[in-house]
Amino acid sequence: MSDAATGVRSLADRIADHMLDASVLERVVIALVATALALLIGAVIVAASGYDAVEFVSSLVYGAVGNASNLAFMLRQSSMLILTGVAVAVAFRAGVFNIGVQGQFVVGGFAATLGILFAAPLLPNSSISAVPLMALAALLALAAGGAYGALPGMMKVYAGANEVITTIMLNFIASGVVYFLLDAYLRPEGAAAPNTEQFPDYVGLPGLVFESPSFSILGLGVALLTVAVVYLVMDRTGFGYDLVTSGYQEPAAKYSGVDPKRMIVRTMTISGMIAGLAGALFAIMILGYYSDPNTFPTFGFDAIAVSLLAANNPLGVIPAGLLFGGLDAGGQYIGFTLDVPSELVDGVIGLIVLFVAAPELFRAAGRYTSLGGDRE
Amino acid sequence: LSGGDSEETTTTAADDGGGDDSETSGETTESGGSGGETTNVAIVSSPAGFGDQAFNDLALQGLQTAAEEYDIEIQQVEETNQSNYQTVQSRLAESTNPDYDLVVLVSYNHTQALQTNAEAYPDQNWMLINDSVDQPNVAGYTWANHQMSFQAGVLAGTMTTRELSYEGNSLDPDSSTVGFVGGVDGSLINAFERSYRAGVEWVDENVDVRVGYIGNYTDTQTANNIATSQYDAGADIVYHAAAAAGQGVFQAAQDANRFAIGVDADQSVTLPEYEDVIMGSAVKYINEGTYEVAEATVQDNWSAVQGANILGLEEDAVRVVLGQAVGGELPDVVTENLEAAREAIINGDVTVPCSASGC
Amino acid sequence: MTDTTAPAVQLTDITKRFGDVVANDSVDLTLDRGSIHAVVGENGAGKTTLMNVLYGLYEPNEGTIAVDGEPRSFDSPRDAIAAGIGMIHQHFQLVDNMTVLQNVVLGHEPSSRGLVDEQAARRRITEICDTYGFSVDEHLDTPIEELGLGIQQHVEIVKSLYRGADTLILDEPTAVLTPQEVEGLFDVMEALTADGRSLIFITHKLDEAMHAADDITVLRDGSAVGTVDAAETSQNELARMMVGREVLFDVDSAEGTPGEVALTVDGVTVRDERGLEQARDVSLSVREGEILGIAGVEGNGQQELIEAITGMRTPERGTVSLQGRDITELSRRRRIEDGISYVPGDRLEEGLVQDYTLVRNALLSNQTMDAFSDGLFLDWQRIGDHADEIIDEYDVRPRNPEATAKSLSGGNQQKFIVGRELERDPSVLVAAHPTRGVDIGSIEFIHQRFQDMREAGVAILLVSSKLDEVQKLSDRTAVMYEGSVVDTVDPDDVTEEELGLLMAGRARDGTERAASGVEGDA
Amino acid sequence: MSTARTLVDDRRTLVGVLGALVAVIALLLFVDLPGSDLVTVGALERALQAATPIALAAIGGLYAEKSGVFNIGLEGFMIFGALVGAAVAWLLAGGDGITQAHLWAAFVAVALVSGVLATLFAVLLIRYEANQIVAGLAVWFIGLGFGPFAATVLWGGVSSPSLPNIDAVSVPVLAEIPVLGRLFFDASPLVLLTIVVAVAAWVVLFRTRYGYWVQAAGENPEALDTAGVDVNRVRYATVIFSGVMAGLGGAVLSIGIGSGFTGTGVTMVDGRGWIAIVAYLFGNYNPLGTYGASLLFGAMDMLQIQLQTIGISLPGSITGLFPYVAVLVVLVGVGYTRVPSAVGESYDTEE
Ligand SMILES: Nc1ncnc2c1ncn2[C@@H]1O[C@H](COP(=O)(O)OP(=O)(O)OP(=O)(O)O)[C@@H](O)[C@H]1O
Ligand SMILES: Nc1ncnc2c1ncn2[C@@H]1O[C@H](COP(=O)(O)OP(=O)(O)OP(=O)(O)O)[C@@H](O)[C@H]1O
Ligand SMILES: [Mg+2]
Ligand SMILES: [Mg+2]
Repeated sequence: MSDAATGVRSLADRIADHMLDASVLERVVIALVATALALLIGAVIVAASGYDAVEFVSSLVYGAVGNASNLAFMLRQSSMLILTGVAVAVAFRAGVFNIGVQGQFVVGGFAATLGILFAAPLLPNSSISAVPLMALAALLALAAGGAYGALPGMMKVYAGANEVITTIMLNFIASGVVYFLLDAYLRPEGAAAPNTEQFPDYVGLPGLVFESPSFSILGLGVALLTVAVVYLVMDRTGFGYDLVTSGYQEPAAKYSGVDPKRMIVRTMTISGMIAGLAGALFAIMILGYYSDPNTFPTFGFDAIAVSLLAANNPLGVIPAGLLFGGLDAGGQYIGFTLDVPSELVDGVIGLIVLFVAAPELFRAAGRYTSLGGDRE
Repeated sequence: LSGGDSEETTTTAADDGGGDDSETSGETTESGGSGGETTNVAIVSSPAGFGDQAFNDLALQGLQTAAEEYDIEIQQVEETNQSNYQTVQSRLAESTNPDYDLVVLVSYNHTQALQTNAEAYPDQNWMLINDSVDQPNVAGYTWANHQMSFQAGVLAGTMTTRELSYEGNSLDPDSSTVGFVGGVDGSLINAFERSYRAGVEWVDENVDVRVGYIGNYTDTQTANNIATSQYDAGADIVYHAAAAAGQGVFQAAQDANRFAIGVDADQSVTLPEYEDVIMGSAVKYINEGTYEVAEATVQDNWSAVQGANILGLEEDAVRVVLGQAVGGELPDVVTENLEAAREAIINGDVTVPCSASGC
Repeated sequence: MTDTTAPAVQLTDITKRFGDVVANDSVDLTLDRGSIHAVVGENGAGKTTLMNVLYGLYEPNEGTIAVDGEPRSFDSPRDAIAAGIGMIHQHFQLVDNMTVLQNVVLGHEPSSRGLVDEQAARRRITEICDTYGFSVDEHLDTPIEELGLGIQQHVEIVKSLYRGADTLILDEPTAVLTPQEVEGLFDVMEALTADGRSLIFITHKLDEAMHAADDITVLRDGSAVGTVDAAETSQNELARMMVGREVLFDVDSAEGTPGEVALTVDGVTVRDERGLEQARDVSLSVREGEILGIAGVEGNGQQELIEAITGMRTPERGTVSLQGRDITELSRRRRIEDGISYVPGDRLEEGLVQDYTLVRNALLSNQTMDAFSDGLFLDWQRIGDHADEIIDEYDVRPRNPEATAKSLSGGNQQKFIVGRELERDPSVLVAAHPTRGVDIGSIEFIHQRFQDMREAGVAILLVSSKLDEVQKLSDRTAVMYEGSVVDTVDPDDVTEEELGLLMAGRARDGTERAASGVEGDA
Repeated sequence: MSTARTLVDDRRTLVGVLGALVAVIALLLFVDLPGSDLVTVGALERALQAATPIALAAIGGLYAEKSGVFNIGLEGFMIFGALVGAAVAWLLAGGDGITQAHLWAAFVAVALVSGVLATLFAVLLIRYEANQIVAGLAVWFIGLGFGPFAATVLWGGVSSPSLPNIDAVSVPVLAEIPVLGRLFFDASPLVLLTIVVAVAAWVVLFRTRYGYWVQAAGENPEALDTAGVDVNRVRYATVIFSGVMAGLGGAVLSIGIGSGFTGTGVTMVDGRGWIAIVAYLFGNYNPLGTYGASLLFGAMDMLQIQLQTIGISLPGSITGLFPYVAVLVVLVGVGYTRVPSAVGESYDTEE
């Protein structure tokens, strides 16, 4: 047991070390400044378009954290973004550009749905069945998401197909095929909407802290647990070392005994599995049924922004996911309280990503204003 | 192009919904302060969003008409992610400033979420367009898409073998082919398609119906391509059920010098630049539905609208209206056939395939 | 007009700093017209930097440049080129997938009506080739990547001449050539000076400098230690100037006492990623306590062979055995675990992760060693200790385990890799070009370590294109040419010249070998 | 004379593209479909039209990547182009009575505005060494956000009103030539211009000094630098060019052959920017091959429409996936593209 304790302590030490690391600190500052700058530009655009900029910003904040239900919504979005963000981070870390998290997420959620819908009648119709059903759903989601991630991995390894492109195509294909199957085979008799039946009542995560039908603190827990596991694996295991090394410098990884092809497929599989798990969480916690994936939020794409804001560091995904969840929630709130079109918030998110992509910009600005340190 | 400024004329609904909207709410905010018992209404879009020149805009238009007569403040909520409807609905239901008297939900995408929320918020009144939820606080309004599409089929089936020529556009009496362009290939639009086919066949069994789906409701380019392909294949008339993307069909009709049938609203009026090809439109009066529910809310007469309301030919809530330009050129047989079909449907001689909400 | 009596290039008081590093410290250098001026110095002495300053790539912090007596300041290579200066870089500046012709004219394309005038370019290049005896014009439409390094170097020289260079800078031009090719290069250099052009020739090899140059300037730690007349100096004097102390040139090569056969390669044929057969039916064996040297010009299948041995590549045919056990099918990782250590030729790409600290690099290729993990998790404490050990024992500088690999000089990087691979107590060590680009001090050190390992009974397979190294260290020397082992000799029985002939595909007496159509040297 | 390398590349590209076209036709024969109904002149005409915006964006992207900058933001630039085209035409005409002159002026405006935006983007990428993948994705996000936002400010909804587009140009005699006449001489001038652009892009890339520089900048920037050419200047030019071309591609969608801007969902651009990237990869960085690949994607689109029209009953949601599946088949079947080796790395002369 003391082994575990020292393990935890040294993990904590390492996290602290990381946080104190100058480059991490710089990263955080850049993320904050980028966000502030993007919001500022957003506010200026709002004002220039004849809306009230102050109201825009204050509504954004209020919509995210203003009251319990807003906070619940933000955390719900954040949970999804953290999970999908980690999925992206794993792949990017290993040097594989998995832009297909959205598709893996869709497929994972679909697999979870199938599991629940087909297994539920076989189990007693009571809450005893909840845990086995959800466990089954999660397993299926992991498997399906993993397989759907492995596919472009194998295409890359065995046919040299660029994964950026294949994964984007697979996103379109996932949505199209799932929509088709759903509409053709899973739509209940007589219903118009391309939705499956509602899951049994007992399937779902208990609200606990928040009284929201679509958010449970357990969902956030799943996301955080996933982050912790991924962080441990990356930082403390030989496999994680292999993975990260492959991302930094593939020839060196190969030299050290990594089979690069297998590593790509594994990485994509793991990334897809996490995305699939996000899909299961989405189906179970948020929807409670499954629907046309074309109407789903683009968590898988926003996750790219999240991961990048976090410099592809699994721990960094947590604050980044919270930030984007907040923007999402605030944006929605703006959509129905102000006349400001909510698309603006999407644009602001884009600006944040753009600025985060160019840390040099802030370093230069820092040097110019002689505020920042003089790195290099 | 017809006179008048195009902002006014292109999309009556969209303009009312957008350009004038800030004004509207500005006004009502003031009138809210003036002391009267203001009725607050929120309307949440379908994933197609406002500006679709179809049911989102029509639904909004009905509310705006009501707001001209009554002291109503409208909050427009555009939300295109179905997974967010659950939260948007509950956030609106919980809202106290203002406290909404009515929340209008456009399209069946809201159904699942509303099943939970209608129960969770028994004091909140909801209007659900295109579906219904069996709760006392829900007014479900469904328009008989299948019936109006059948009528559109009757119009197309009647005209494809006849002669018509208007401003350089013409029908080929020797070809008996018509077309249909749908948005997303799914139950909802399949109902339009099958009923349209049935309507065509009801007139003339030998008419060939070409069908194409865009895959979404936004890509006018693909809509245009599909329609052109159908005109190439001999179609005289193409009916669309593709919301905003349907403009591409009219454009294709102009290029092919053929005709088209609009949907939802009288599109020869809402899109006057295409009036020379719009033979008629399959219209549903969603605006009247939202008006009705808004009025009932103002007048505290909920029971009049509560429940599942299916509005069809019998209620005069859907019909085919002839184009404002081309309509006058059409032979009388058209009106005769339309009327005959309407009666046959109402008294059950003809069963239109599918249902109001899908196939 | 130019002053023909003035030196071709006169560098005065050149100082170039990179942050805290003073790469050039008030260096003077005079290049006489029509002469060859060698610049020698250890790794990091500042040779390349000085030349980059002259070529307009770097702006000096202080100092002046005069070309043909006129003071100049170069903002970019374009200015330098305009002043008649050309540079052949240590790493060739060629675009791999463009043709020889496109590479030669790049940046100076003759154009007519907006299009590149290929005919005019062809004519000019052929003219240059005819004048100085290059065969580059035979390959004008061949992409660079399909040519050998020797030809690529000629392309570089032709490129400079095409741009009208009067003064040519050659940065370590001989590192990748066979002795015969080196002679060929020296002939070209002579032809160039005979034509009135002036050359700066950078090298680590003192004998080359003495052989080819008229004057030799020695750099140490960024400063010019002095300039000597090539005809009047000695290797020992130059070495002393370079290192600042006496250098022993004859490391005693005590005969090992070979034991059992440790590594056997039997009939191995290997293809490269393009599917070309690179090593063909190679058989050899190495005993415990023996160093088997493989000599050969780069690109004759050595790399593919050792990759097949170390598990980086699967051979097409044949077997590899370790202590009599067939390991042909084993993964690279299993081979590491079974005791095969590998010092790769490409230390930048393979041997180290450039962005990792030395601690993290200490784990590279040691990931599965029990010593570094407590079952499930890695033990970074122990890995850190191990990094400290390597740094101590192998004199890696700076002594900072948290320094990133890329911040180390090449020699120190190499010492770290050697240390890491040797500390694993391997039974077989495969090393490729372990001292390439490494300064004399580090070379000495690495050689000593290899000899220690031999004494300790390790079987060592040493691939090197440096003949002196192979000669000095190995107990037996196998020569590879076009994928095959053409001969295995006792290094004590052959001269460097004889080895050079073997490497060029000829029998020791100079006759062509029957093996294949051989391109002789000029 | 062509140089050996480009010949080899050309041939491989051609073989790939032609092979795919042949495969499509063979498929049609194999399943014994009424080919004459399926492959009509009209369908070919529409395939050419559909190829036009893709090809424009793809050729721009090709230049950027060839010079070492992966402009993954093509989709975003297309959205901006589509919006600006519609907005300028509409504003110039005061909202009504948009003439051909207004439309052409709008195209010029799109080129200018896209040029300015692309310059900002290029500064971030080149001067401030932004991560190219990330910044490119950001451009997409920004387009998806600000495009519909600007539309709302202008028109009160995320879409523009219906707008006219560029008239077809009919060349008197040539238009009478059977099939070709209708395809090329009684067609939108934009279709023809794009073909001209593709040919010109090929000539410039492989036959002029600027083309050599572009190639060298992406493959070995140091070699170019030491040859005295400013690598970053070359890259600025190509990135700005790619932004302008993608913007024009978007404008072709909104006011060239389409009928205004649609801002719902992923907007009317609908993934064409992504397809454009695949098009130049499939075309192996050869402008002509890239045009061919764009045409192939246009043809895939038309094929699925034709299949629907002649009543081959596949669900629309599945046939709509044809182009995407085609991309995968192409990439897996011909996954040979050789990415320029310096792509993604910023280049500094000193330090
Ligand atoms: N771009 C640079 N930035 C920082 N320091 C540099 C840079 N280039 C060289 N240096 C430093 O300048 C010094 C001289 O390097 P230089 O490359 O000129 O040596 P060299 O004599 O050419 O060595 P070698 O024999 O290895 O080629 C070294 O200490 C090196 O670390
Ligand atoms: N940007 C830089 N910052 C710090 N050090 C640098 C930089 N660029 C090069 N160096 C250092 O300069 C030294 C010489 O650099 P150069 O590029 O000339 O390599 P090199 O001559 O091949 O070195 P070596 O012969 O030691 O392998 C190396 O030690 C390298 O680490
Ligand atoms: Mg959003
Ligand atoms: Mg050097």
